[in-house]
Amino acid sequence: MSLEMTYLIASNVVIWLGIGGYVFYLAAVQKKLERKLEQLEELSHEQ
Amino acid sequence: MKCRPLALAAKDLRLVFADGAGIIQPVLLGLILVFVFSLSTPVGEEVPAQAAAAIFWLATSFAVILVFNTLYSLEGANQARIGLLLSPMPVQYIWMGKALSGLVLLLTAQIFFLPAIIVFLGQDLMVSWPGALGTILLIDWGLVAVGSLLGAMSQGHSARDSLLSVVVFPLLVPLLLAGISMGSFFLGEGTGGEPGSWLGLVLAFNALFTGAALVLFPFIYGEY
Amino acid sequence: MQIGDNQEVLLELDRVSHFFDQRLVFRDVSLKLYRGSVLLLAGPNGAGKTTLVNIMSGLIKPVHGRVITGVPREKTAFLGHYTFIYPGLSALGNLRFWAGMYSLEISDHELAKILTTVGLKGFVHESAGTFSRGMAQRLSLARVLMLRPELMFLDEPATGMDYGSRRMLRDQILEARQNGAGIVWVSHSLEEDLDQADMVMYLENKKMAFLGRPADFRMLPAEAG
Amino acid sequence: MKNMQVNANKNSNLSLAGALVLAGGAALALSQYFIWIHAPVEVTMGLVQKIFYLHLPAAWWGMICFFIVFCASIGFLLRRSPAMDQLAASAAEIGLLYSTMALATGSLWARVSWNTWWTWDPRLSTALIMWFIYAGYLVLRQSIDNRRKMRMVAAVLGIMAFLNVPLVFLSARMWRSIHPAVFASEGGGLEPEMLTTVIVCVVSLGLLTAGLLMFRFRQKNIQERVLDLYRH
Repeated sequence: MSLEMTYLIASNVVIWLGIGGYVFYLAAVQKKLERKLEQLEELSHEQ
Repeated sequence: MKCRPLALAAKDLRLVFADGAGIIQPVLLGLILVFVFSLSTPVGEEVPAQAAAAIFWLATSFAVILVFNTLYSLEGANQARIGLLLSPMPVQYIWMGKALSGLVLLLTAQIFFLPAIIVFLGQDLMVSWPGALGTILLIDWGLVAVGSLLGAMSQGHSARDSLLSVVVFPLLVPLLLAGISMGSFFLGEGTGGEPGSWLGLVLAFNALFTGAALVLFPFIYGEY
Repeated sequence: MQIGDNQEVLLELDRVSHFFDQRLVFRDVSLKLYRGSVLLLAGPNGAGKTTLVNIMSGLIKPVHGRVITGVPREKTAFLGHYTFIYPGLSALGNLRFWAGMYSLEISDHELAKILTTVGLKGFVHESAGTFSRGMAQRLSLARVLMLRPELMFLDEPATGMDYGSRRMLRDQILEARQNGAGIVWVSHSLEEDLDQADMVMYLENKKMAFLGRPADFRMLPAEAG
Repeated sequence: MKNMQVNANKNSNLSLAGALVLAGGAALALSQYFIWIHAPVEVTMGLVQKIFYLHLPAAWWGMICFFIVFCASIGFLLRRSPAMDQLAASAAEIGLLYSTMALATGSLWARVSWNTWWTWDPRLSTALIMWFIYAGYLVLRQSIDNRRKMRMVAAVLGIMAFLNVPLVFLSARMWRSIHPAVFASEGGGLEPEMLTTVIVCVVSLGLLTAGLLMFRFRQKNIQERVLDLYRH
């Protein structure tokens, strides 16, 4: 594989990793948020 | 005293100079920076004018952070900030007062930095003293305009020095580039750059951020 | 003192509501402050008394409603829990600085006289940093008196003051009322301060729970505690 | 009662954002075809020029995100609505992500083309300085505890940061004129296949940006409201 090809693939990987990482982060935050909402619902049922 | 920004600045300066620490600290830090930087050149070699100018403005930038932290913390002790906000005057007067006192403190610090550059970095060629001083004043104006605006946000905040420098330094980049470039011109390396066009950039920066500060300062300093 | 409609209104709140972000602090506060009267603001901790005073004094703009006042800022004074004192300046220096901020032409001699009134005679040139809490609050009171205010905001000014200072503070406040000032007083020792008030406003559950005369307020068993 | 409000909270918006993210992702995958197969290899710069197809959209959309921060910050100061602040914060995050990607790909490109990781090019330097400013912006948001104060300060910084862009660019360009640059100006016209590829890439990343921004914005909104509920 030529040097150019390596760098071209590397830069594609950078983009995919960047966006993928961010989407994973958002998903994790969303999961935590939903758990909190469930807890709040539980609390409001008890009242 | 009739002019309230002046009265504010006079009060700040009295307090800072009476205490001493507020001015000694930035001077000391700047001198240490210049000294440490002098170690980066091998024995017998001269420090390029551009490097000397860069270290001068770096020392000044740190001084901006320290000076405005000190100035805005003066109102911190008994919430005098609220008192100033309730006074019958435009909030922008406070920004002006702080910018003025900050300018005086900055110039005081620079009085020490200049000889330090001559001594430690071996810069003894000065093309034009009036030109150099005018340049320093002009760039300081931009520095204190931004410093006085963003320094206000650090009030009552614990990690204010480090936080402020992270936010302020990148904003000052155009001004610092201009300062370094014009500084190296006045230190005798006046070949490539044109001080004229840099001058235009500095003026544009000053005008833009002075205007922005006048509009935005009440948001930062006001009660929420 | 009688409160009637013929008296001059110094400050009026017209259905003022305030939010911190989405959170309601209080809603629909409407009241009038008359010349020469004391309005006592009371309520449990966190009811938003300080926020309300900040809105009245113009420090914060309310999210809804209006604050109407005919008193210029020069004639408005604020005496809060915080003293606004610069510890690095002398007692006189502090007064002189605040006089400058209010564009007051006032001689050092007169300032010294005001300091005497509040019992700081021997401390005119003393650094304010060495003052005790009571002395600092007296100096703060001197700043307020210096302005000859027509509208005064007092936000728990007596906190941490000794008995003598508290009595002096009360005397000065009553004298200011006599001279026609309108006074908004946030108090946390209700029993002690109720006698001095012409009107009481009780803030609870994010709204005005009571607005009226102290005598009527006493009749309500629930709130008095 | 309040819980109901949060639950009923425009969930449709969230799913629209999710759909946009998915569509953007798919489009981005499709644009890989354009990059590798449809677009021809550039004559002078060779294969590495294809980095450009991802580098350029990242840089553009990053800049647009910073512009959104600017507008939302002004909106916040005018209206004081927390939503504007949340929009600004979301846009700053995504803008920072994109400019990181643009800087990384740019650096890779520079390494092949000019045998250096970094060069003082006005655009590159501007991007880096903007990166620093917005990184500082996000750090600032994290480190001020008083939320009302933080929003105000952040809005002011969001405005100042963007006002600074032209000055940063100008100064970087003037700075370069003193130092002979390694950079030659970019080649002239694009071939039609190249142009199509650029457009496909810009549009697909744009879809993704819109989706991410909407999603993050709604998420931040709900996050803060849930936090508020816990506080009482």
